[in-house]
Amino acid sequence: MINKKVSGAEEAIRDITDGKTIMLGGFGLCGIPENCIAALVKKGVKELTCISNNAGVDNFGIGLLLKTRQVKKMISSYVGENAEFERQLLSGELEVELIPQGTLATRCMAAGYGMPAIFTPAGVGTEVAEGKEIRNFNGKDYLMEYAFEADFALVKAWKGDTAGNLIFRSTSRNFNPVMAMAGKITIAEVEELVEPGELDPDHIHTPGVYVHRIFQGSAYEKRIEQRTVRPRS
Amino acid sequence: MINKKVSGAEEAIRDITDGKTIMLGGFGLCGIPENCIAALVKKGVKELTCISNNAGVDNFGIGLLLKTRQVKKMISSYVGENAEFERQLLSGELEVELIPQGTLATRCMAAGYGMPAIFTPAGVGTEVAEGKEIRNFNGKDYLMEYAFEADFALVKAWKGDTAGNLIFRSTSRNFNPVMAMAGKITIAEVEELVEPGELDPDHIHTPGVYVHRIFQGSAYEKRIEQRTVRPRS
Amino acid sequence: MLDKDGIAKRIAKELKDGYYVNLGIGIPTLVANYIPKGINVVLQSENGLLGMGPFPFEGEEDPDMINAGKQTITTLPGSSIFDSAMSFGMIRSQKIDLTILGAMEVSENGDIANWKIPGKMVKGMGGAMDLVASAKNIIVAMQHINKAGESKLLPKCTLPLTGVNCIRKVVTELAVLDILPEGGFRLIERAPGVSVDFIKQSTAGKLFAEAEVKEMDLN
Amino acid sequence: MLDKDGIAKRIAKELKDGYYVNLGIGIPTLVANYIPKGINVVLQSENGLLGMGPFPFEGEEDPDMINAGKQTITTLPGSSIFDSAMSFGMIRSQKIDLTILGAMEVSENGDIANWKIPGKMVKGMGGAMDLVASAKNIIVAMQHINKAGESKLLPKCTLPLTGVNCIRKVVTELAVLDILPEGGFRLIERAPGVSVDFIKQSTAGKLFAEAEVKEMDLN
Repeated sequence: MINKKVSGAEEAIRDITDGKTIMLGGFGLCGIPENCIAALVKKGVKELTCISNNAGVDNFGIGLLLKTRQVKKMISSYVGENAEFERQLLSGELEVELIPQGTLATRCMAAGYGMPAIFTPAGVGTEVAEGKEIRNFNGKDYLMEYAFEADFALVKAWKGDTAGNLIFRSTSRNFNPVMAMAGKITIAEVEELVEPGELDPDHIHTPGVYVHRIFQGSAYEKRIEQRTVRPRS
Repeated sequence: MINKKVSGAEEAIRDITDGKTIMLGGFGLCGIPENCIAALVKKGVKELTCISNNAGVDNFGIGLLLKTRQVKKMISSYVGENAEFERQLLSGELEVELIPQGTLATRCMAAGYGMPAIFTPAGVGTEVAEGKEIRNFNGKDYLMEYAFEADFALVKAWKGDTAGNLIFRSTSRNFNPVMAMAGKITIAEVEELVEPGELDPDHIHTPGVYVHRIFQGSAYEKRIEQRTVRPRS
Repeated sequence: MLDKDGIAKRIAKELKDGYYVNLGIGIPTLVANYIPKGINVVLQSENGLLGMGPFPFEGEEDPDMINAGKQTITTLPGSSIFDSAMSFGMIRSQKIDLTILGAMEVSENGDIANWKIPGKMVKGMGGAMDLVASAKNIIVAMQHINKAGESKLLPKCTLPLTGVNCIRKVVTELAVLDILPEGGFRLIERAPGVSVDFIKQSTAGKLFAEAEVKEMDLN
Repeated sequence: MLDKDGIAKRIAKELKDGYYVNLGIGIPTLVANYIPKGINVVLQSENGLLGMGPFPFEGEEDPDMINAGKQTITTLPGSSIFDSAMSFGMIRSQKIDLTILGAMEVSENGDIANWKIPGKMVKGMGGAMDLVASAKNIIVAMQHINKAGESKLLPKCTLPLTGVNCIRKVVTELAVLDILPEGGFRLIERAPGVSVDFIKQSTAGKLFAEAEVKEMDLN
């Protein structure tokens, strides 16, 4: 196997420089690459284009990069949880492209599957369709949307091995596998990094071929956005 | 959960009638729905269009349906292991459409993912491209290929639960998950059928929503086509 | 006039045994609390879960286990987890039988707007555009009138659209309405104590109503 | 003149550390036996396996574990299994660094034919069309001449094509040849004991050769 292990987040993001396009896995604050985000804040790299389903919250996730003004453009589907984001957006400090969530996921997958474009009905007849090719199949209109590639994809998995194989836990899987496939360079941070052979080949969600660097992250906060519980009856 | 359990192959295939289009999972003889094939032979249903990567061998797999002349048309990528098949093909008794293996897999996936068409470079400049739309993306030509649906998809999994969730074992996974997504009615036979809750949600390859009927198969032969071994040193 | 739970309760009556259902954020989420006895439905959450269970007991919240509203939830026996691409794959391929979501405006031809108020609010469409463009059966849970008493059931949406000609049924605090294929709202049921006249004057879009409209049965 | 193992051995020298490699059926499969020491490569089998290991010991064959040639094989520590769509997904997206496959004919502009002899043989293209259309680096392992002594390295293929303008390197029992971007075979190395003249007369397509062509080093 090919050893993809790096020492940590700093080494992993060493060549993420100003102006790069990066994808960040996660849904809300669930399954986000916390260690990579912290390293990007520390490094102070600027003018980033970030592709991520959400934009974090004011003080966590991608919100940390927004606060320090490191982000030039966000490409997301839902950004409703971040007041600083909304302020930068409404004031024109931040470029934002909002795209349907399924379109976002499928465009990432398309990159990993070598499909230059896909067809989706999402957004037909709305402002999302402006300037896009519409095509009718079996009586239904679809938009042609292009595959999404990024200079770097930053993903968070539960377990990984040094060959780059990844296993995700629960709904923290979300966008991580599709973004892992769409990075020209994919960096995976994992809660537990093991040797090849310790993961069951049948249980691997992302094969190592899609991952270029992997490291064991630390101090995961895993903040909860909406803590909802039920009474014990 | 919704209970998808049926008593066995006969009940599962009860409404597969003459002239239907069926997909059959498996690669070679690995991961094929042995019980469903046997039930189709027993039922004697005719004029089938079969979509399957391979056509079995003379006396096993889809070869059994070919021998009894139940197949009108085969859509496959590789049929080199079956002499009866080649005879029926060269004599014109059998219609055959050969398509690239990746195209076959991706067209099935496209159906399950609600994408009416996909683009692939496979077959550009060859007879496979005849009559198909060619489109250039980033300087490279691609064929537009349509999503593949079948009246029935017959798949074989290792474990399944009555909610229809499937887990495959080793390389017997192959086409099974993508065909499971492409059947208007998907029938899964499994080596071990368990109650909901016994399978780890993180390990499920095919979510139950794609499966309409499931039963525990029996007497799996699992024939090996090329028994290759190495000496113990 | 119904409260939010009343709307959810009425919508729950639309569930059929064996349905796979996607519930949007807000009132639709409450529908899960009123699933009729004997009706077996599986809830899909588009962040990658089929078989959404109830909220966890206090102290058992798992930050890795959330729904599309970012709420901590649980799984059920038979649940499955998948990535976002497969999740929207099953939505686009119409494996989900029913989608229930909220709206700011719905028009008489079935257009829906629920993701943006230009210059004021920009939350994004999330999965709503995919859901409304793909679902074979969509019910909207919404307020019939805003705080100023203005109708949100319009001849034409004024806000940026989420989807066109896709909504077939609307349940509000005042009424249940179908949207006719040829256009227009058809009043099916009125909320307890709400008159047909009040519904008529609260509906800016074309409204069709029989002289007698039955009251909702919420039990 | 090389035998099949010789061809495989020579091709194995093209492997670079860290490569993901897809090996076709036939001679390409033999390449796995000659991976140079210190070179770490991962073999992909397009039926859904990354990290193909050796054949099993007798008695340990697992019918669920085969390669694209339907041979019983094993996994290695770090292997992963996936479905056919993802397998060709990684092929199309060029995550595989090198593809090695057989051919019946190759033309001087890099076309390849290897799946059909009209009226005589119809095996199908399997994954070959996907592989040749997608791979960034393809080496063909083939016989230079057929049993009648006729060249299979042609100005133009006579058999139905598998892919066009995609082959960059050919290794035969006689020689290693590059295919030039502007067309034509360029003789790089000759097999031990084989003369440049014999290669010239065995190559029907345009051949470019220096006066001195070095002999292959197979060690």
